[in-house]
Amino acid sequence: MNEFLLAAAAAVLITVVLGMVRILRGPGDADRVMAAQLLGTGGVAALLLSGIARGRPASLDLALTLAVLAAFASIAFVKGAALGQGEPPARDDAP
Amino acid sequence: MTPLPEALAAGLPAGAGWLVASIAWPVIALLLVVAGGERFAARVGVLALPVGLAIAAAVALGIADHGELVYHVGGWTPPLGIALRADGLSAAMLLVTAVVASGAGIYALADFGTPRAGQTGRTSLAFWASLLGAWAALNLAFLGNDLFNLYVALELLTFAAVPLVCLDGRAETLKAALRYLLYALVGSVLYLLGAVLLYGAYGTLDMGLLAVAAQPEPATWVAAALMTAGLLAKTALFPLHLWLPPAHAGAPPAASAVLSALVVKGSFFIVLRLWFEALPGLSNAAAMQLLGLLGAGAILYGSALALRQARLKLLVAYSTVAQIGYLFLVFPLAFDAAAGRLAAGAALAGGLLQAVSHALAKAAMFMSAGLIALSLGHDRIAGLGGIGRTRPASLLAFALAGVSLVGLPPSGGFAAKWLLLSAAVATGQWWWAVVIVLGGLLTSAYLVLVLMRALGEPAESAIAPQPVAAWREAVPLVLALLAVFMGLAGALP
Amino acid sequence: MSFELNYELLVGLLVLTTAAWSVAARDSYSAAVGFVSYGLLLAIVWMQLQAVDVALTEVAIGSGLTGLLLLGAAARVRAAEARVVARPSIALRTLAALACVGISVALAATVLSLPQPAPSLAAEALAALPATGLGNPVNGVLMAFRAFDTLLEKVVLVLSLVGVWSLAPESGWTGRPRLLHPFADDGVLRFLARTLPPLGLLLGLHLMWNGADEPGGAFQGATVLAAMWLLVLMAGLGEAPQVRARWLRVAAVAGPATFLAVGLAGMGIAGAFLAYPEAHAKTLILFVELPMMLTIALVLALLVAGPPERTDGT
Amino acid sequence: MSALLDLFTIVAVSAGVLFFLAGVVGLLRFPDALTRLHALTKADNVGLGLIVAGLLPQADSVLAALKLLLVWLTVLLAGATVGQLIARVARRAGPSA
Amino acid sequence: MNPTTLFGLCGAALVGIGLYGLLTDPRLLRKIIAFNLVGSGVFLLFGVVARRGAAAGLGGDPVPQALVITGIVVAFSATALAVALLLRLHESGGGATLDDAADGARTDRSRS
Repeated sequence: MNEFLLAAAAAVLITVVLGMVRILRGPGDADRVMAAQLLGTGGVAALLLSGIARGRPASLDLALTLAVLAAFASIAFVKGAALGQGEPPARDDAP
Repeated sequence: MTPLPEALAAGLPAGAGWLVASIAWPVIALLLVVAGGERFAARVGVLALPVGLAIAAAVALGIADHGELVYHVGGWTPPLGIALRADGLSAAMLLVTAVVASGAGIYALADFGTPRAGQTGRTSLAFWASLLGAWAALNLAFLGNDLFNLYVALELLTFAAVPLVCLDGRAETLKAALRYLLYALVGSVLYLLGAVLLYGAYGTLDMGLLAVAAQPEPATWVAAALMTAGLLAKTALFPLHLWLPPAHAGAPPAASAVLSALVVKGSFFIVLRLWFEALPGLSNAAAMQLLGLLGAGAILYGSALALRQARLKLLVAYSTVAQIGYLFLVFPLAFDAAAGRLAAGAALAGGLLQAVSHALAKAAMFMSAGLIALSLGHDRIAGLGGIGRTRPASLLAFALAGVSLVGLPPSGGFAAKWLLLSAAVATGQWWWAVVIVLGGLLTSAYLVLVLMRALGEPAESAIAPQPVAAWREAVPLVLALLAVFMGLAGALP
Repeated sequence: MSFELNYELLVGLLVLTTAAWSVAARDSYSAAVGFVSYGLLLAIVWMQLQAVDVALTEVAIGSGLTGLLLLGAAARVRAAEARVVARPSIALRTLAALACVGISVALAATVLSLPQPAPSLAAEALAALPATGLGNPVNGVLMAFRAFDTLLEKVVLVLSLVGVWSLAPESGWTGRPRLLHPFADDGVLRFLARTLPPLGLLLGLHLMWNGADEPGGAFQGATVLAAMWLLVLMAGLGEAPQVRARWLRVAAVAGPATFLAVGLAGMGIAGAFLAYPEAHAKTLILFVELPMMLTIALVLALLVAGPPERTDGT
Repeated sequence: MSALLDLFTIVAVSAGVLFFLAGVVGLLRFPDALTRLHALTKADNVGLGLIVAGLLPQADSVLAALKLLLVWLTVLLAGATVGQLIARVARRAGPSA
Repeated sequence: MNPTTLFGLCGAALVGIGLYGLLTDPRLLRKIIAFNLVGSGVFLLFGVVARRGAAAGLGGDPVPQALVITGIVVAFSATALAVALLLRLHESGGGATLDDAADGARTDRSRS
């Protein structure tokens, strides 16, 4: 069973990292945010799977922390993207 | 400071508590400055200066009595706990730090005093917090005996020093601050990497325990190389000096004084401790010659560039690059080829004296250069004419500090260079003697150039000089006089 | 065993890929996203290295706060970075690459040459742990054996906050950090900022309280609190404090001040600076950790938010 | 009983992994940002939900099971919010992005 | 090879990758990111040292683990200060690098 859970964790990780190609290709910031969001969720899943497989209760706290902070980081991504959009791109070119 | 039974059991001599005080006091003052706010920053800071000075004196007296003071923080002995240790070297550095910090603090009252109406007090808060933070960090660097504790000291020093560079917020000084920050961060991360490898190999970070355990093997070598490289970047030893001139020349004078006189000495002191105390068995002739070679490069390159500067503050900053070079001549000169290890002696004493007298002289020099620039409204060397008549006290302070930098008797600089020269002669390494003498000649060349300009006639376009308070001129003068008479004090005991 | 190694090999490779990514990506925003992913994978590595406390810190800092910092910066300097023209020549880059490969190889060789069995202070730490009343040896090191480092690290935090504030333009001293200027239309964000923080608050306190005996601690808890506070501020549910607010200043130094006071009291009652009398060690440590958590949460959030800037007219 | 629970775990976790895979395929293959977002939210919510459900029988305490559910709820909550915000960014950037 | 050694090699590689970025990318933000990579590589090596020191029933030596936590906090403070400096430099028209020649914006403006 534990081997299966570890294999599942590995599969999830590979999958979400494949998704990172979206960060590379973009084209928009929205796509990059999505890929990062997916990575966060996948990371949570991998932590849960490997934590249960190893019988480490602390990994649940870690996954919970990650889930809370991943939500926060996603907001940060969006905020960053919006900050980039909202500002006139050539702001420092103004006289 | 009454020693309790437990303290005695842990082997704490009476007076070792002052080691804690010398770090805790500036931290307390720093916290008060932040909590008290801009309006009280200068007052709290100034009140902290004499207490800090007294604590440094108390440590020095303790050293005079006991020779060495050791304190186990929390009562936990190394390797699990952290030890503080003070010897003569630490005491000298603690004292000079207290003196220069006090001088800089008093001098800064005019620039960073209690904010007047219409001022936000931003720079006042930042200056005093940084000064006190740097003081605490330096004292820790001189007392720390644990490699990771010293890493924290180095980082504390960085965070205190960088904001000092760009208090005025101009793009030019911001760039200088960023370059400084990047060099400093990479320096400390390399240092930490070395410490990690040493822990991996020997299971301790305590320098005393490492000295016993460390073997001359590849892991130790890699660690020592990384740590030394990192510390050299922070000390701005040639060719890792690029960050120093813009950072030190662009900062306000009181800040430049602290940065140039003291901050670079913190990391240098750790290099000394590393090679002399933690890994004494690791040193070999080639590595020590290499450090000396970099030092020699710094002396010649720094002096040559100082000679070519058009601005006074940049000249003083390049002079720091050169004077740092002398510090590193200690390594080849203190190397005992017969025993195959570094030995404390004339060379180490000379290096320490150089660190102390340069601190006093360079602080005096930056402060007097600041007053000259304030008076003239610029610091172009070509436009210094007439300053000898309008600001004689500042120019005198500059010249006296120069006497020590060149190494004329009876200055501390003279005593330092004399000790280094005699070590060079005694060990038959005449090439370092040549470098020392050549460096002295170059130093006198760029200083005489400044003095000649300053004593010359004012240019016709010269504007009326701005007034400068006499008490401000007194600060660099006192520091310069201390530097000049250091040599006599050193000859007494 | 073999499968375990495969899982770890995979995680290691992914870590290196994301690291290389955040160096090589053309656009800094992508690089920052890559760095956040890297931090997350690194947390998995720390888990594999049986360092749960570090994994918690890495998740909180690496993919949380540092990410926000880097992403915000990337968005703001994007236009200026697009104009950067000069790159080092191929020859210089090759030289740099060779030097870096050399350093990595030397490090790898050193790691492989480390003695076996490895020296360790695990037994010493465990033996001394009862004197602290704690059950988590990592927290024992942080709060007792090497409490001095921890105290000074808090001073580093305060000092860097003053450093960040000192970068405020003179006209912006009474303003607010730009990151915290709310969106125009924030209904959705407000919903999250109302629902998530209660959970985060619980989690933060749980981590701190648990930290005495289980993985976790004041620092990890505080990071979660900092993130929640930032979320509330970003959603416009609360006002960012002015840097000169008295309560803010007192809170910013409360942690290190309490720690220092307890440490100095230790000189009198326990025989050494930062020593605790054995009967009250755990109580004192928790007494120090509470204000420390407040300070850390506050300072971390304000470090991320950046210096105050003028809010009107921008 | 235990074998039955293990079977449930295997089925649910496998299905969860498949959802992640489908989400990524969607993220990589779908033509525009909004449809990609649609694919992503599926992977997020359902994929993790299935994995959490599958792990529940393996949890060794009620508290651990509660934490598992809490993790899922958090991700669900964040996913919904962030999804809307991303959609806003995507719309503002224009249909070409 | 065991997993711990594997991560040790990984840490060594991270230091190299980060240093390369620091040396070759003129953009300040990228230097800051690269510095963080070097830092985490060093911390990872420390974590490997800790794991190797597993003894007395502990999964790792708690001393280096605690020091890594301190180190991460310090590295974060450094990043915050560096980013604040970078943004202030940018706001005051100083471009995105330390080198005036590399900042296309700079030369453009001086011409116009």
